[in-house]
Amino acid sequence: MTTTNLPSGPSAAPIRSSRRGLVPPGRLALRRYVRNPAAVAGAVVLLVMVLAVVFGPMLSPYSPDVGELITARSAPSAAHWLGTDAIGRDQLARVFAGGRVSLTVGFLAALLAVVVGTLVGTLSGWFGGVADAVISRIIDILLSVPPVLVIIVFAGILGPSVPMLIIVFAALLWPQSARIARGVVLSLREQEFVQAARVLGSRTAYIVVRHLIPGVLPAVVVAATILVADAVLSEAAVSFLGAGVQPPQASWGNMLNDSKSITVLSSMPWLWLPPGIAIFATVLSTMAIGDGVRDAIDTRRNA
Amino acid sequence: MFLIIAVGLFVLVRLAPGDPAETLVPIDAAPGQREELVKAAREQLGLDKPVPVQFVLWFGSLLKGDLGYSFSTHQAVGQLLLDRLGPTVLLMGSALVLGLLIAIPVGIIAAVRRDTFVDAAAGTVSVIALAIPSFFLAMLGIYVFAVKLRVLPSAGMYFSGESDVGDLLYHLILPVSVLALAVAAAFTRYIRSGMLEQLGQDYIRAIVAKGAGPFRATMHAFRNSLIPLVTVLALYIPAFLSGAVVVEQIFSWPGMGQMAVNALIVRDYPVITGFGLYVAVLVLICNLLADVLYTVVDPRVRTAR
Amino acid sequence: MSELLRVDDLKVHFSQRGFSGRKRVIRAVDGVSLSIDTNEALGIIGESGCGKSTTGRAIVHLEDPTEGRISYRGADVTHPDAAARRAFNEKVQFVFQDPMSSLNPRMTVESIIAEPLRAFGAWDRVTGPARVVELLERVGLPAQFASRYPHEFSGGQRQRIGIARALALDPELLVLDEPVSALDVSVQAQVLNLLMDLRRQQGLAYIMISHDLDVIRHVTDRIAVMYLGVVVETGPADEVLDHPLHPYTAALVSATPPSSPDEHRERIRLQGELPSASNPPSGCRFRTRCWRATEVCAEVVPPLEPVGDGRSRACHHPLDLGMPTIRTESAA
Amino acid sequence: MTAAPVLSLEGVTLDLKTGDDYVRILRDVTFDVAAGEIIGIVGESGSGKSMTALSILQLLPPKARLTAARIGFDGADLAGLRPAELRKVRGRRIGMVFQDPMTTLDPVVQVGRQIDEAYRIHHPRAGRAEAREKSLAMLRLVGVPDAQNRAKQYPHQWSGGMRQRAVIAMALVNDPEVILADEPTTALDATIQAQVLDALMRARDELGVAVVLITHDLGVISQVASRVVVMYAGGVVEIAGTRELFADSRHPYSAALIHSRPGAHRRGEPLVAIPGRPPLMSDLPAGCPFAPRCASPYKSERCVTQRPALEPSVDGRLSACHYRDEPQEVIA
Repeated sequence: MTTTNLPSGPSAAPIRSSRRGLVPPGRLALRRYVRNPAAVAGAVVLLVMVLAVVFGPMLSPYSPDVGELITARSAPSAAHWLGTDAIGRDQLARVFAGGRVSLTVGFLAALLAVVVGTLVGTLSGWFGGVADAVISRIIDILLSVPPVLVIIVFAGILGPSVPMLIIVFAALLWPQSARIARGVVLSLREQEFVQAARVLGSRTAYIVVRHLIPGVLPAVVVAATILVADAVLSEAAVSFLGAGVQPPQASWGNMLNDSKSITVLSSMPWLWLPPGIAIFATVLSTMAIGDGVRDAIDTRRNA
Repeated sequence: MFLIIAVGLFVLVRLAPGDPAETLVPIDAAPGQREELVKAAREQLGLDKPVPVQFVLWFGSLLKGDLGYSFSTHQAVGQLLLDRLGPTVLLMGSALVLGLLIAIPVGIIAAVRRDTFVDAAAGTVSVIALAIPSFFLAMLGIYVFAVKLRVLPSAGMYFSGESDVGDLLYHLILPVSVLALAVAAAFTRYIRSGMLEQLGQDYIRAIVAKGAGPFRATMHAFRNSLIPLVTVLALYIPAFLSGAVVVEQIFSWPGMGQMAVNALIVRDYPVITGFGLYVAVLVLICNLLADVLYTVVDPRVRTAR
Repeated sequence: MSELLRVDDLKVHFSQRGFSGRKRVIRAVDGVSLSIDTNEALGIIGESGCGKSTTGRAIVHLEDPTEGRISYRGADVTHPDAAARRAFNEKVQFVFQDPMSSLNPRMTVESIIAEPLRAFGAWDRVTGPARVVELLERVGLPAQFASRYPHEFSGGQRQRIGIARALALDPELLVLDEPVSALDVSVQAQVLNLLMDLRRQQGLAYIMISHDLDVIRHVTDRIAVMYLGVVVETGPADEVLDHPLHPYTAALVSATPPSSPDEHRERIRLQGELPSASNPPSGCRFRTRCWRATEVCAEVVPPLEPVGDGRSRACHHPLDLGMPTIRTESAA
Repeated sequence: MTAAPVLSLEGVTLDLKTGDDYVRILRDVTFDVAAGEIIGIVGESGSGKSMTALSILQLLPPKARLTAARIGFDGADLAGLRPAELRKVRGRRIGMVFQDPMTTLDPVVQVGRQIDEAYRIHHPRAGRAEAREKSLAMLRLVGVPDAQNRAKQYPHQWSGGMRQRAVIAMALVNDPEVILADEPTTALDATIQAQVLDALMRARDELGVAVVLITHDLGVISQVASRVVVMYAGGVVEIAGTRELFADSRHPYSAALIHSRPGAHRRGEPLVAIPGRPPLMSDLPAGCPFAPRCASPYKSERCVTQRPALEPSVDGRLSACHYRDEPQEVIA
């Protein structure tokens, strides 16, 4: 055994200090998260985004779908903070409305994927055997299937629709969370405290509630943030390609699609910069939250 | 596996709304003739036969490389795919190579100089690059370099119809840069974390204890970190294709992505189906490739008793 | 003393897929018979891969026996249903090797020690905490530790928490899997003293699994020496270690460093390595490394035969009883 | 010591950054290594014994601050060397053997090549054949059978004991003056440990290399080392000949350590347990670091207030105890 600060062996107790005396691990993790500026900024930005798309349309005097041709293509002004588009719709109202769709698709797809993935991954890891081998193989293959291309094929044949987006994203994203959950369960299953629980006479339900879920949850939260980022980006991409949310309904992706002509691109940046920045900010802040959570629950770090 | 995908695609096409025979016949055909024409088209497409027979016919021709004809351009789909493959491979290949050429040294340096300014900068840039949608980045690129600075073309492969290599390279710069940035961002992170894991291993300390310099130790770590990397790389290719599709669309690059999106807009089923098959085959090949590469690169697997 | 637990011809085989994807059967335990009486301390000793831990884990049903029979106070408990298993665990508890991994880092010491009480409905808000404190004190830890988390303790303290947890249900038998091998020498002594006290004071029986001859000899009465999934020799601890009958036991004793520079051990150096448990040698499993092996060793499996004085050995060519392995010289 | 020291540490002090603060991990570590001797460094986890070895070759974590007075080697001070000069000592004149043979070899490079590499780093003009010849010679010296063919295998095809021999061969291939062996047998079974210790002793006998053997196992020390450095809480508490140390140690910690081993007692006797646990390096007591756990009858106020230095006793033995001249009795 050495005196390194590395986790060198089972008997090497982590550094303790009186400050950390009786703090439960959960609160320690929260403390570490709050001390991470990028993660806090991410949480704030995402919160602002969500509040904006939820309440923004209520506060905005304009309809996102109806425009006045007289004011079409006007630059940002006091009346229209982000200007108007080719048929005179208020761009700010459209950014809010588009955000509702984009975030709904992103969060719903990610939620569905996390729930399914965690369940499948946990069961697969816990029970093992042939089913686990088959599921792992399916996970491996699905992980390399690009959602955007599948949507193009589906939309090309069946026609684009929002529910289809959510279902296809969820169907292709769940393996990510399944793989993570499975990995955690596999390592937990080897942990002696889970084995000990069985010898101590604990029933399976108790083991799952007390040992398994608290162990899997943090990793799943991290996985969920990655999935949200993935789903938001994918939705934007397919809507941009015209295979996702269809006009006149706004989404950040199809708003960019409307603006890819060289005239709009060169002379009306207010039409494409805001939705682009909105996607970017959402994804970046989600990733920052994920990184923050991951670092906060990483018990190997002493901070 | 391939059969399952083929069946799935076939079912999907059958589920599609609308009758392909109807769409084949011009709407403005005379009312009396129209039914005749639709019937003829249906026979021609084999749609009057029972569904299983249709599948067998379809699958048979599929195996012969016959994917049917495009509704809109009436070209053979197989030929169309082949024609479009070249530009896409060129775009993806150059971006992949360029991206890795950036990612490998940057990832290694970030790992070796952990927690320094270089590491932090590389990390920040790659997170930003991962969070920014490629089409938005492409639009920014066009806005800055084509519209404002007027130094790069905004679309296409050539100015004229001529195949001039210099001109081609000139047109490649923007789309390849956009794609390569995404590759570089993703792989810088992979390489950095792989290198960090290896650099923390005992054998690295042992190599330093032998008297090796930092370069030699780094090379040992890099060789070991390559093992998971090759499989990740193989599995990354399909995902990368979707990035290419988006970029092709915005730069009017005459590749498969542009073809697929155009087909999507006009509901050109045979082309979409052909594209779907192509994607499925790509996914399968890449998975197989990942397995094979893994056994080739890792002596622990290669020499297993 | 009466017989508490009995293991007859226990086999635990695992199937494992190698790198090449081919399936192999690992015969981790391949025909082990043991018995332990009330208040007895039995040691199982052997090197890694000999199946000693798997034997202990199979006894508490952490592994599923492939063949054989385990009986507790005469009743068959080889393949218990859930209820029978819980009833068995109430009487037979297990202590793990790694005191870090065997305690859930997210639980307080109180909830860790309370887990078996909760499992058996013996927990209530009033008497529960008092019981936890009593258990902590029994293993020599102060009461205020109850509200803390495992990461705040040293290895030895954690191992004592693990023992307190195992004692919560007042078991009759403890199976201890390398309970001190992760601990420093000075701390190891604390835990070993505790185990000896518990046995004296509470009439506990235990099976101690260890690779450390000195530890086993110190705290157990009787030992079983295992090699490659089988027991090669059993008998009273001192006798077996001072006068081994099986060549493997002798080699093991010889390879163990002496406790002082004045002690010299018979120099027996085994050649080669432990054969694979998926493809053990025919006949006697030790023959490939044994200097006394002859043809018969390759052909006939030597049975574990009693030879009097409570000793048994499984060898065609046992060593003489009179052969000491350790002699002490006075400092020159 | 009659022979001149090949390596001498004088006041080696090491600070490691943990979190925001530097913590002193080694305090004034001082000892000599004589040519061709096997010297043991013994201590529990956290005592600083491994860090001492790593300090000699400066294989330290990135945020370590070495403030050594001097690490004397062949007229030079290793602590003051530039990296390029240090590399000429590492592996060439001072070899290193690590604890875990399963992880110290590069898994994707053939074993033989890794030993060749060690040679070729320091002999850039040597051809492949010459390097391989040296490697094979060393592999044979440490007792690897069929070295020629086995050198072409990858580490995963070698067992733990064999790998450790390969690591030793790698440390020996440049004919160094000193080998630092950091717990070289801790990860190995007893019978394999004996083989590896034999290999180290053969290297000493045939090549005349001095071995610094770091271990927590007093048994190993008593078997192979001629002198022992006892470490506690980052400092040296006693340096003595092995026999003297075991027979009559001059520091209560060494005495307690020796007597806490089960092998030093009769079966079933209570062992000498050192109460409590080693202090945190970030929070060392002001006086003797061992004072809070010390059971010596001589312990006094002075032990709590004043830190004893490593000084000779009346009979010339080095001990860091205020009462080094009193007989050390061990109280159970």
